[in-house]
Amino acid sequence: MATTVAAPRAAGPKHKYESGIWSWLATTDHKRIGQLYLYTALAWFLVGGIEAFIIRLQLYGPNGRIVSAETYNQLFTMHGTTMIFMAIMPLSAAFFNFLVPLQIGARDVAFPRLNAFSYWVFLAGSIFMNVSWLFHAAPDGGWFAYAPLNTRVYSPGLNMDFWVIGLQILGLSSLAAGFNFITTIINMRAPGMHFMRMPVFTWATFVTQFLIVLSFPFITVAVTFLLFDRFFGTNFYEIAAGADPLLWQHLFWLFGHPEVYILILPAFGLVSEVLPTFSRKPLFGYPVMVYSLILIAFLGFGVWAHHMFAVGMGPIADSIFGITTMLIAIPTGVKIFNWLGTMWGGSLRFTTPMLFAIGLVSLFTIGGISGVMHSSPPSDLQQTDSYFVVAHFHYVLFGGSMMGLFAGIYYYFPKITGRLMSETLGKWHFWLTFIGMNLTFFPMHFAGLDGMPRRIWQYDANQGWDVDNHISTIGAAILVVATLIFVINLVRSRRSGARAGNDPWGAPTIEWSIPSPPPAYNYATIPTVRSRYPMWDMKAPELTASVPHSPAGEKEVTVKVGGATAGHIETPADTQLNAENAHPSAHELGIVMPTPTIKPLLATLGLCVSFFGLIWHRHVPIIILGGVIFVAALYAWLLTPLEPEH
Amino acid sequence: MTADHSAHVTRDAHGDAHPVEHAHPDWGTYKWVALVLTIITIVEVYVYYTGLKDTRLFVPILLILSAAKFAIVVMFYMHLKYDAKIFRGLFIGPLIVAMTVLISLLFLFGHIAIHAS
Amino acid sequence: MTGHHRARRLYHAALTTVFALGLAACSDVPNTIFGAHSEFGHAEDRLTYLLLTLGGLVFVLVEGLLLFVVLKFRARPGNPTPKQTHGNTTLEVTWTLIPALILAFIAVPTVRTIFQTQEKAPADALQVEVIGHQWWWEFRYPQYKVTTANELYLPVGRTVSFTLQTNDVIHSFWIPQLGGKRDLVHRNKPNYLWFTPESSFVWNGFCAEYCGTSHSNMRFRVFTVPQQEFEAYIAHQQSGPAFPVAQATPADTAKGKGAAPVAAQQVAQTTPAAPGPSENTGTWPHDKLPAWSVPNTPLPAGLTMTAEEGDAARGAQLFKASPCIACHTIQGVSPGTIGPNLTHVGSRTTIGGGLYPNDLKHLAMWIKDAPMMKPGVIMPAMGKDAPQVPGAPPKMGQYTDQQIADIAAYLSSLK
Amino acid sequence: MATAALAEAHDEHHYTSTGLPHTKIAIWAFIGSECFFFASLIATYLIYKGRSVVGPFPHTPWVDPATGQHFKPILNIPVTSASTFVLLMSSLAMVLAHSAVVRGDRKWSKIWLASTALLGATFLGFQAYEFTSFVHEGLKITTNLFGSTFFTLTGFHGAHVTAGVLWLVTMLFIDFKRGLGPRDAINVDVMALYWHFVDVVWIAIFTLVYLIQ
Ligand code: HEA
Ligand code: HEA
Ligand code: HEC
Ligand code: CUA
Ligand SMILES: [Cu+2]
Repeated sequence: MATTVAAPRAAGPKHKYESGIWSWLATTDHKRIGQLYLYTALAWFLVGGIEAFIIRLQLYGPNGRIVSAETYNQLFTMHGTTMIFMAIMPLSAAFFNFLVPLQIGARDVAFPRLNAFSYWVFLAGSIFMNVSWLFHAAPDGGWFAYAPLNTRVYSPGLNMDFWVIGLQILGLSSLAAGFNFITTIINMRAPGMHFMRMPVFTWATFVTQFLIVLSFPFITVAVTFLLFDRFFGTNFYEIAAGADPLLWQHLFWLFGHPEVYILILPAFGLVSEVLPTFSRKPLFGYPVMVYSLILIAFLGFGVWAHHMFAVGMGPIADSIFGITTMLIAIPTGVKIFNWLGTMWGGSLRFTTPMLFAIGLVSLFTIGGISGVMHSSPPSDLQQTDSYFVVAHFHYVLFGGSMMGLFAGIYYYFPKITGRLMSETLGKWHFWLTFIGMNLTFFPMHFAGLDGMPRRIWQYDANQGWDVDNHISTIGAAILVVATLIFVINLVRSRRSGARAGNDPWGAPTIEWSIPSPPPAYNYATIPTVRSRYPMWDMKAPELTASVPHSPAGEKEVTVKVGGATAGHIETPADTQLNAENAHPSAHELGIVMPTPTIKPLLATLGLCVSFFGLIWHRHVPIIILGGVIFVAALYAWLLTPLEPEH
Repeated sequence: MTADHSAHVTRDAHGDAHPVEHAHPDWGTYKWVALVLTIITIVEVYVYYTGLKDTRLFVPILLILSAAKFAIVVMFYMHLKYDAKIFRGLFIGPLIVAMTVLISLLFLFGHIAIHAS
Repeated sequence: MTGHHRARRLYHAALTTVFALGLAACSDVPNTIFGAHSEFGHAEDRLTYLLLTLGGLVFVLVEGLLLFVVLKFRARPGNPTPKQTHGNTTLEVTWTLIPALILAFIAVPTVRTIFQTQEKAPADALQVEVIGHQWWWEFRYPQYKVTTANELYLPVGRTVSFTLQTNDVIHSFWIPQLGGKRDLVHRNKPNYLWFTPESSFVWNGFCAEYCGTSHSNMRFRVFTVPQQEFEAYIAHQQSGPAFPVAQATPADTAKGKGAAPVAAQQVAQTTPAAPGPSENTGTWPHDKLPAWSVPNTPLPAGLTMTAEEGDAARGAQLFKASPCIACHTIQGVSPGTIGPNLTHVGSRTTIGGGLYPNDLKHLAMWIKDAPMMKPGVIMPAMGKDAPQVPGAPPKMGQYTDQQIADIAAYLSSLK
Repeated sequence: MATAALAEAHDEHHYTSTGLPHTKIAIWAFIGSECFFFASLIATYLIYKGRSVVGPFPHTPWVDPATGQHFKPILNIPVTSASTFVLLMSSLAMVLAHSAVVRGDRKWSKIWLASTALLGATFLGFQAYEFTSFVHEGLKITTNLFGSTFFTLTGFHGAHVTAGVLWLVTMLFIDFKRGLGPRDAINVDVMALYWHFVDVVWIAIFTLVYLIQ
């Protein structure tokens, strides 16, 4: 009800960090950083998608001639790297940033400036890696860049230099964000928000951050070795010096497998928010959903070598890794069935986010099943490095992660911008994506089982792969159209979508209790949470009475919201206001918010200078200059208090 | 409402960790800890220079001694023994996974070989 | 044989038929992993069928349920708020246990198959050393002291035991119709793989691990032949190079040039065989190759060959003094080992890692400009129209089209 | 409600759900992550142990077949034992510094912070000596697998110590400038946790790299 107080706007000159471009460059507001992540990541998704589409055009028929072999190799390497590190991970990060503080009832993350730093470093790393295109030297070692192909001897060009350094930078971003969110979630939950009352998306974030901070060290080390080998002549992957090429593979997949759960768990979290809302039922088996997240993450550290069944590890290791891999199907299956349980008996509203969420449930299952097929080593010997694997991981990545993230975008767009996305365009987007995605990736199962290796630039005629590839390419064309519709929808709705109000969907969690978009301080009063579904408790306490952690009858959230009954949304008049001027400022409320600052950006620039020095003829003075800028910015940042003195 | 609210805060303090000042050890403890650490280090080096070096006990002895040192520093100097439970989780969980991975890697590269057939 | 076993076999046979037919129905699938032609392939197939069956079951169950839920529980105007169930322990335990059970059904045969297929190969197996190169395959038969490239002959019914090593980066050895792949990881610590081919035919093989620029063009052919054919093949490969041949007549080579690949091969076939080596080369009849094993790679645009015909004898002279000898072995002629052994290159059906048919035209084009023919190869272009120094033997890039045609004719005659 | 919020907003601002400071949670999470970092480095060292094609080697002498040159076993246990002891003592100084800051004892906080930094710097001095003498004896980071893994592992540890010394010096500087009191205890505590962890890593390295052959 904060908005009913039509307090006069505090007059006076605005600080330069409070408006225009500076307000973005110097922001420490998790919501703005979340949006920066969102739009940057979507842009990279388009880039990765264009790369994919060129790949598909090249593979349309036998002996395609659209691109050269060298370019093709760069395309799939950059497609994989872009989609994983610059599209899906940061898209998830967009939600971590935007949503987690809102969901736990906090005003910001634990370390707002570090948060800004994470974003800038991500931006720098992703630009750095793509700059390579301008030098005709995009990375070309495949997204897991096996040794010794990645070493100077076999990849003498700049290509892999860009990859090595770019990946190092991106890793830094994720690690910094990881510590930040772990701290935020442990320490900034609103009063009453026990761990077992946290929204499932926050749980997914929490678990994902552990996966990040515990698995990124592996790739950091693997890539550091490679960097030393390439730049300083060490011997880590130098076969002649006695090195073992499998070292890279083990270190990479020790990271790589947890990474795939880093890519999927946030999507699982989003879907776990969307399904209950549009089923008008609590999530089925909340505790088990939480435990299964933890179990998946934990088991995820014990299966890495299932990517290496063909390298000759011996029967004992093959058996162990085969079985641990299969085990992961159990907690994941529980999630699928509990989602079905959530929908069972519900009152399902097929809004666009709901459609995408259901899309995840159906498509991820297909990818999961082919994953289990991989987990049987003798069978996998026929599948590995064939298009069957390509089919598997696009079903889990596109059918899982992307579907979940799309669901999240449609669901939270109103909270982010205050406006709803168009349902008509949204449904077009969904159905074209659903059809296009199956047309693109389902035939890849057949191509793979029919012997088509992956990462091939051309294939010969008469191999029995033509039809599969025709269909795949046509499917990809449909995906291009679908994605364009999405982009149009996004742009148009941002400008002129219908006003959303606080709670357009009748959702159960507290982020829907505040205006859309939320004021800088999120909650005028930090809410006190007494259940998993505070919003529903408030509106219909008798319904959730049986849900654990929901003592009936209490007013759970101290901010008033519009009521909503199943299938019918009433948007309260008091939130029908443009956010920019609707709420009293933090200052008026006496809320102390972090001061905007440009220092995290400066620190990032220092890092960039250093890395450019390294790649540019190993220019020592430039490397040192960058280091000095970085340290100076860091000191300046750490020695100024986060907030204005009060 | 305000009163109501603040009442929640106290009543609702989380079970997993209380905002409590933890009793930290002091000089009395620290000096003993330092002494023990020094002695262990001396023993380690001593073991290295004796005939034990060529026996099968050498490696296990060293591993145990350094594990003891490790544990002592973590428990007392890093006061994990006295501190909130959550820190124990944040440290020991990852430590165990990391050690397991380290050991499995040594297996996989045949350093602690178990040979099939 | 117990009824139980028979039932299982019937079941597997039925599955094989279903999957093989199902996949083969729409098009010809020469490289399918189904209906494999070795015991290794069968073992893997059995697991794959099991996985497909159980996976299919899960698929039908989950998607069926989902469809049902979506159709049954859609919100309709006036729906009351649904009952707020929040969990059900019995149900949740059930759908934890059922997948666990299914997985147990997968895990047991999986482990059994792992140990079965990774046993030591029988001692009397045919030994084949596979050495991966960027981007071609070297095959050696240490028991017979034979070295060849990109084409592999195996006797039907005899177990073949592969020793897999790489010369540079990691490659992966895969013949889908004969069984799963193994990576070539190390220089001196080989990987192993063995199986017994069951029928006589031509199979395609691929490099399945991304290994750099021309990874796509690192293919090979496998010919499984009856034992006596294999012996003839080995005997022939053991003999020295087939040259000097009765002079390749201009007419022969002229016909070869520009003609369809298979026709060219026929021409080459009719060239009188060399004295010395056995009449029967043991090689697969070049006119009986199935369509999928004859490459269709188009020639690179802009690469032309003006010489009409080549003379093998002149080619032989040229070759001896050419830079080729630094990289290629021709028994008794040249010692190089960087590129494929060319002693019997004429007996092969393809060149360049299975990329082009082995006819005079492609051979000449290859020699003229290998890097254009196959991206990334280290073999330098021989005919870049660089001026020759009179008197001295031509260097790389200096060969005229005529000289190249001569060398091609020579190589082609090395049956 | 907004007006009602005015009063209490300020108090809530510093509310944390566990009652623990953010930085301390973050540093423990960081330490957990560092376990993986050093585990990978140590694992690599152990995996490559004994695989170097050429010497010098850590524990055994080596004669270069090409030149006939003799190389001693490269590791110097007495020197490293001394530096290990120094690092252990720095941890003691660190806990004492922390407890002085908690007490608000400005004299001893300075003394112990300075001692910790000094001991850390001494350790780095030992390491610098060790590295240069290895290079003189013919072991560079590019020489063999042992050189690559050894210098990388101990080098990264050294970099951590360096960062720690910088941190200590900064704290000392603040102490001189405005004095560290009980309200800074948390910052010193966090620094101390980092410092001890670096010490603990060295305990593992000392045994696994130097003592065990
Ligand atoms: C979002 C990312 C993601 C996710 C979630 C997964 C999930 C799984 N993956 Fe996948 N995987 C990738 C991304 C992902 N993967 C990528 C990118 C690669 C390729 C990397 C590269 O080479 O480039 C890969 C490769 C890959 C391989 C290596 C293949 C090879 O190269 O040879 C294997 C092998 O075991 C595997 C297995 C699995 C398994 C068992 C799961 C399980 O977690 C799936 C569990 C889910 C289900 C099983 C469905 C739901 C369950 C039920 C309905 C219960 C009942 C089911 C049964 C009893 C079967 N994956
Ligand atoms: C999250 C990850 C993700 C996603 C979403 C995708 C999405 C897609 N992928 Fe990709 N893929 C990978 C991860 C992903 N992929 C990985 C990890 C690899 C392995 C790489 C390796 O081997 O190293 C891979 C490999 C890979 C291959 C195998 C290449 C090979 O082995 O040779 C293929 C082939 O078809 C492919 C296709 C596609 C297609 C058609 C899409 C489509 O779904 C894309 C859909 C998106 C679009 C079509 C975007 C549309 C763009 C516009 C609308 C532009 C509008 C323009 C402006 C506004 C200017 N991918
Ligand atoms: C620098 C080394 C080098 C030189 C010099 C060289 N080659 Fe090659 N050659 C190769 C390599 C490597 C390949 C394999 C390329 C591939 O398939 O990827 C090859 C392949 C071939 C093949 C195809 C063989 C097959 O079975 O696929 C022929 C024929 C051939 N070379 C002929 C010649 C002739 C003739 C010359 C000299 C005029 C020559 N080469 C000079 C390295 C060389
Ligand atoms: Cu060799 Cu791919
Ligand atoms: Cu995996």
